[in-house]
Amino acid sequence: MAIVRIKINGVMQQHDVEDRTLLIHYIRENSRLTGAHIGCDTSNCGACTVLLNGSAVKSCTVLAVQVQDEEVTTVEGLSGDFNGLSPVQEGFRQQHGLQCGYCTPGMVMASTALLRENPKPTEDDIRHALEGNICRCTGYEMIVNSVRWAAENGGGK
Amino acid sequence: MIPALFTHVPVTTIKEASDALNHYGDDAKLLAGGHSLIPLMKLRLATPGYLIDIARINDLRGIREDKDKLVVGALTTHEQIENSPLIRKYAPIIGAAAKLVGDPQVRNRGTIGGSVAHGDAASDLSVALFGANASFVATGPNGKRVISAVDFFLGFWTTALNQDDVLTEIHIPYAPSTNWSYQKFTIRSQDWAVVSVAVSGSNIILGAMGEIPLRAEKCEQAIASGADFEQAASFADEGTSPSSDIRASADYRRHLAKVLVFDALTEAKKRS
Amino acid sequence: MDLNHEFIVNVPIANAWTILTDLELIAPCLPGAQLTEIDGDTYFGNVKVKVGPILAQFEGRAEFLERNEVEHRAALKGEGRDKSGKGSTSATITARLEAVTDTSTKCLVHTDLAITGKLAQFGRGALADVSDKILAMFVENLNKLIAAS
Amino acid sequence: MSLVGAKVLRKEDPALLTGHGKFVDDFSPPNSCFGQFVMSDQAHAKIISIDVSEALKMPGVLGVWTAADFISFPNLPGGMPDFERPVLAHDRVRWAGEPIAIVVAENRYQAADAVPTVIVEYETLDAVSSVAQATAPGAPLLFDAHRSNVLTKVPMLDDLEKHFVKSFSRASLRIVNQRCAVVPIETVGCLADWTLDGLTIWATTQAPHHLRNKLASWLDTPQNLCRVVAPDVGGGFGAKIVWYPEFFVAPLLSKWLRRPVKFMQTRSESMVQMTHGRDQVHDIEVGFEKNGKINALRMVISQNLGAYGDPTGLGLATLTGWMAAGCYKIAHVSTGFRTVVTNTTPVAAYRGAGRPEATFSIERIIDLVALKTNVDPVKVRQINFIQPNEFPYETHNEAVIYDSGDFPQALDECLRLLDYDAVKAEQAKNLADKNAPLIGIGFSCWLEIAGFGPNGSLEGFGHLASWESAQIRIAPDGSATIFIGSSPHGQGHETFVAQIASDELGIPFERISVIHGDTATVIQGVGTMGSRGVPTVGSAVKVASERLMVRAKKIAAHLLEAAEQDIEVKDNAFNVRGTPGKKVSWSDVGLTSFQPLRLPPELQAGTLEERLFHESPNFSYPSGAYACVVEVNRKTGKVKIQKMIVVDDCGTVINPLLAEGQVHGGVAQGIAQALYEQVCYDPSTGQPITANLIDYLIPSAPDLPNYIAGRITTLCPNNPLGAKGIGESGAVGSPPAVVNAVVNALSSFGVEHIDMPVTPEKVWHAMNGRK
Repeated sequence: MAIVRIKINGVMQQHDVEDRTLLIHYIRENSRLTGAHIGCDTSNCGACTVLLNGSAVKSCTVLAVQVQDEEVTTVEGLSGDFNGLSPVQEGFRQQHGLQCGYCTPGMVMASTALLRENPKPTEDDIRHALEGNICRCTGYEMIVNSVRWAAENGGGK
Repeated sequence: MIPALFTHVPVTTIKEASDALNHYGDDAKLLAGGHSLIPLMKLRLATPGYLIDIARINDLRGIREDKDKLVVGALTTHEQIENSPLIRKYAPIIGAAAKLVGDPQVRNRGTIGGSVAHGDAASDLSVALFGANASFVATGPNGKRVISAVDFFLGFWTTALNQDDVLTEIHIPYAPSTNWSYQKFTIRSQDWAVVSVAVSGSNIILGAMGEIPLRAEKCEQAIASGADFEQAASFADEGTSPSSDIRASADYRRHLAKVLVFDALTEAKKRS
Repeated sequence: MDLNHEFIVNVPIANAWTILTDLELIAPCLPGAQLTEIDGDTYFGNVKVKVGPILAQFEGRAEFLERNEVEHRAALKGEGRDKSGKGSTSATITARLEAVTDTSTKCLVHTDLAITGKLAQFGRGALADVSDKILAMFVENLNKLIAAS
Repeated sequence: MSLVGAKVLRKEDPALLTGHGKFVDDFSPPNSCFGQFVMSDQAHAKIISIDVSEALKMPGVLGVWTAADFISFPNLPGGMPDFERPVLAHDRVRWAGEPIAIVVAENRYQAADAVPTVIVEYETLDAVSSVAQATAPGAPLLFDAHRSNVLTKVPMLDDLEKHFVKSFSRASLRIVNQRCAVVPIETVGCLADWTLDGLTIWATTQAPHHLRNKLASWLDTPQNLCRVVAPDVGGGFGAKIVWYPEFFVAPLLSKWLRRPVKFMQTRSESMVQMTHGRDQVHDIEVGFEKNGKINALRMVISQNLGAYGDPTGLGLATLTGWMAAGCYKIAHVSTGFRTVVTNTTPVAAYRGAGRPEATFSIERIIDLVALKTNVDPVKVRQINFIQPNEFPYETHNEAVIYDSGDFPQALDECLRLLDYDAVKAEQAKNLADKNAPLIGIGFSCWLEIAGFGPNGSLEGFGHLASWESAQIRIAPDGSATIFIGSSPHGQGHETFVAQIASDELGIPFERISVIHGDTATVIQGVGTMGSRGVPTVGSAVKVASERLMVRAKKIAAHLLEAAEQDIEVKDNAFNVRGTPGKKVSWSDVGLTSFQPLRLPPELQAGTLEERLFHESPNFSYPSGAYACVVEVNRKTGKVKIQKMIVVDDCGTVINPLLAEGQVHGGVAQGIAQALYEQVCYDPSTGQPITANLIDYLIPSAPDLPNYIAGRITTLCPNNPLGAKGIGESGAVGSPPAVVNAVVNALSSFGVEHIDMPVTPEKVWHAMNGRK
């Protein structure tokens, strides 16, 4: 067991967890933030994507003990000018970038990370930035459009 | 899925890491980014009892110039390599290969040392590093050893690292910014290489054509003796032993090796 | 999965046969194998296989299905299960001896190997290659053992 | 302004986008514990013994259960007698992944630790994983008493030989429609909480009432005490219609342990436990004239059911047979089928369920005829089309009467978007240039049977009925809550239902809420499957709204002292036609509906509530024309989709955004089947070798193209909306377009067919004349 402190969405959390606790379970079960989801076992689907110190990571492939005293942002931690939604979140709404919504938090976080690094991505940039996120509903085009919408509406700030 | 129980052993110096490996023996594994190991642990194919976490050994980070070579700390992430001006200047093939590892999230966490130490013949970085004549610094209880790429990869997921060795640095001799190419064939975008090829100067290295990254000796010799690219590439599969799996048969891998060697030679020449 | 290996040893066929059919002698030829108990014709033991970070420890038993001295054919069946649930394996190894000369013998080893569970279901594990390699080491050790007799 | 037909943004999105969606695994009531199955790692074996003693000693373990503990409970519902699936395997396991025992522990970590400590001793039996293996002489039997692995056999009534003999020529083809894993990104799971107040189970299901009815009966508990909730469901695509064993055992475990019990498959478990789709082999023969006109078609379908025979799986071949002739007028059609059990994961519905298989074959056959006659594939299609004036069109099967369509117009629109001549010119140019990729053009003119449906259409798959329900309730402030029986998993029901209702009721979209997926609040429902959402529940909402409006207008007329026929609803108020300014708001009418003193005498308090079970007299038949342009790398055989053109006809479109989203998603899955995905087994052991997302190749964003979408509209006469359904279209229509394009690109190599998935290696072999 280890006492693991992680700042999640600006709030310092502290939980006594097993060494093997995956970051995704720390977030979902200890911190009770259920936005990030689990879709696979092998780091393929990206549904668990969160920002770790600002970079997109797959929280199912990170141990909670590995990120002691670091900062995590989940989809619940995003906010912005669009009725409280961030440009990326609003882009997904405007462009119908989600259907069942299960992969969506991971997509939104990967897209958010992309736009912070590359505020004006090409279509190819967007598709490659999201290659680690699987969506089974949308066929991706509308997700690409969503990210483009976000880029045009301040998502890169 | 969930890893089996283990004890997390954070260390802050290389010596502590080596001592811990020594102490726990076969039951211990080093943990860097964890992107080769944790998936195997979640599937419970790997069930180490102790994870020696070296992520906080600051000496293992960063890329620096050292006379005629770049010294890359083992904990340097794929993303840092991909975006490093030094890599771009002195070893562009390594940056190109790093960019093709996994996906952005994996590249943000996965490290060059972890990738290389896993000893996977399909590892983009291993193949490119072999191509770039890189050598690997293993630090064990008896000090440092510098192992050349030729001697480093021994067999399926097996390297020359001893149980109590820490892979600390990777040395990449300054490579020309020209005459290199890294080619990777995948079925879908985010995937392991079905076959990959690194051409760097006169080196031609094949990925996923056997248990370890392999030198395409016959191709190199053919080029040295003046053969054209097509002739040289036709020898690409000689001495290889690719496996057949869900992605490709051995036969098809042999064919791809020839295609990729040709493409790599052609691209490398364009850069010269 | 069918795997085939063969070798020639410079011993008469009768000597080779004696060794080949002595499980206590040949068991250590399998890398990582250890006999723990013998109960009549059934041999209990374990086999430790390490491939990179994957460590499988199969516990199981082996027995001869056939020991045909006339045709110099022996078939050994082994079954094992990994202690931590990585999977199970069962193998029927059929070895056949042919006299090449009076003092040399050819040994043909055919292995019908079935692996189930996670180990079998993890495609990138190059299971066939690893299995073949382990068996090749077994055969090589067997070769040495017989040759040394 | 009418909302029907407008691109209205979804009601569902804000919650899902901010992490406030509620999926099954997001619920964690206090004191919950976690169940996990011990799965068979053998494809086919007798169970000699199960030793749970070690597992019981593991930390956190609350209990371990085997088949013996469920002996007094029936098998899973809906199976065929003698082939029913037990809730846990008892004497025999029939596929690698079949649940054998259950471990319940304090949490999922401890359950995962204990599962491998359950020791199952097997006697291994030979396994069969394909139809060919299962039907070979001497094949090992899954059910010894049955003496054959063929479960059902429906022979062709007529082999049509005389019509083939009379034809100019004939051609035959064996087509394999490979096994696919469904892979919704949320796996299957449930949380059961059985208290003294009864059972509540949150489940990943497409059909909560359906599950409630079966579950209550299985548990022998009254339905009022058995509540099934389908909260947000993370994709289904057919595989979440199925009754999974965890749905049945979790309630019992909760009752026995007096704690909420959760099951949630990991992906590796899901890859072998969640039902698979497709897996059919077709033997087809076609007789045709010199000009490409087809006279006769016969087809024998072999359906690999996997182990047991899921109730949905059993019906797939029937649907394939029904749709064998596609959108073509073929004078003589004969079909037959057999269903075969194998030692593999059971097969059930997957997006399209039986129709993609039919479409793939007929569209491949059309191209084969084009190849054999040297007539352009477009012309062969045009010459064989059912014409727009021939509807309703009776097919070779009496159950199937095509409602409406305009296949020539759809193809014309597709050709226009494609610029066929320009692409053909590019193709010829590239063919001559050895350094350029080969170009291929493929078409798929398809239709499918949807809008399930008319009486009897779902009952055949074990459902209660085939209607769908809607219940509309007006609140005292004139806002509306609509309860619908069809529970979505991404289709956007909350949005399209509110659009339809808003138009009918004149209540603003924002003042309409849509409730679904809870058997405690929704009176009865059927489910979301078979492209039935809009045609059934949409129609129910429309008609219920109309009926409710009669009484609402009556109240308004009473309040306004005007004639009912003069009342029109506009801008959230009831107006008197021809008298500007004379109006009463919806709030007033809503309030009045609860105030007997203000109501007209013939109405009672609470009158503004309406419920309706909508029944369709017939199916609907969405159709379309798709075209695909591919580039084939001459050296590696890798296929790249250059253009994907999709012209759909789904009748009335309620929300173009949603309709396009459905098409995109379906097309993506179709392309994935065509190029990437296949569930594989080791043929010698029956071990699954694509049991995780490393080895099962699902495409991600860089692997798929943009879609050029067009539309034509012919209305469905069988429902008041004129809507046909769109959920499955893309998955039905796209695979043959892609494969036809690849085969077309390789025509100069004499290639006539390539089985899916069209991998680079298969293309390379085809280019090199190898099998």
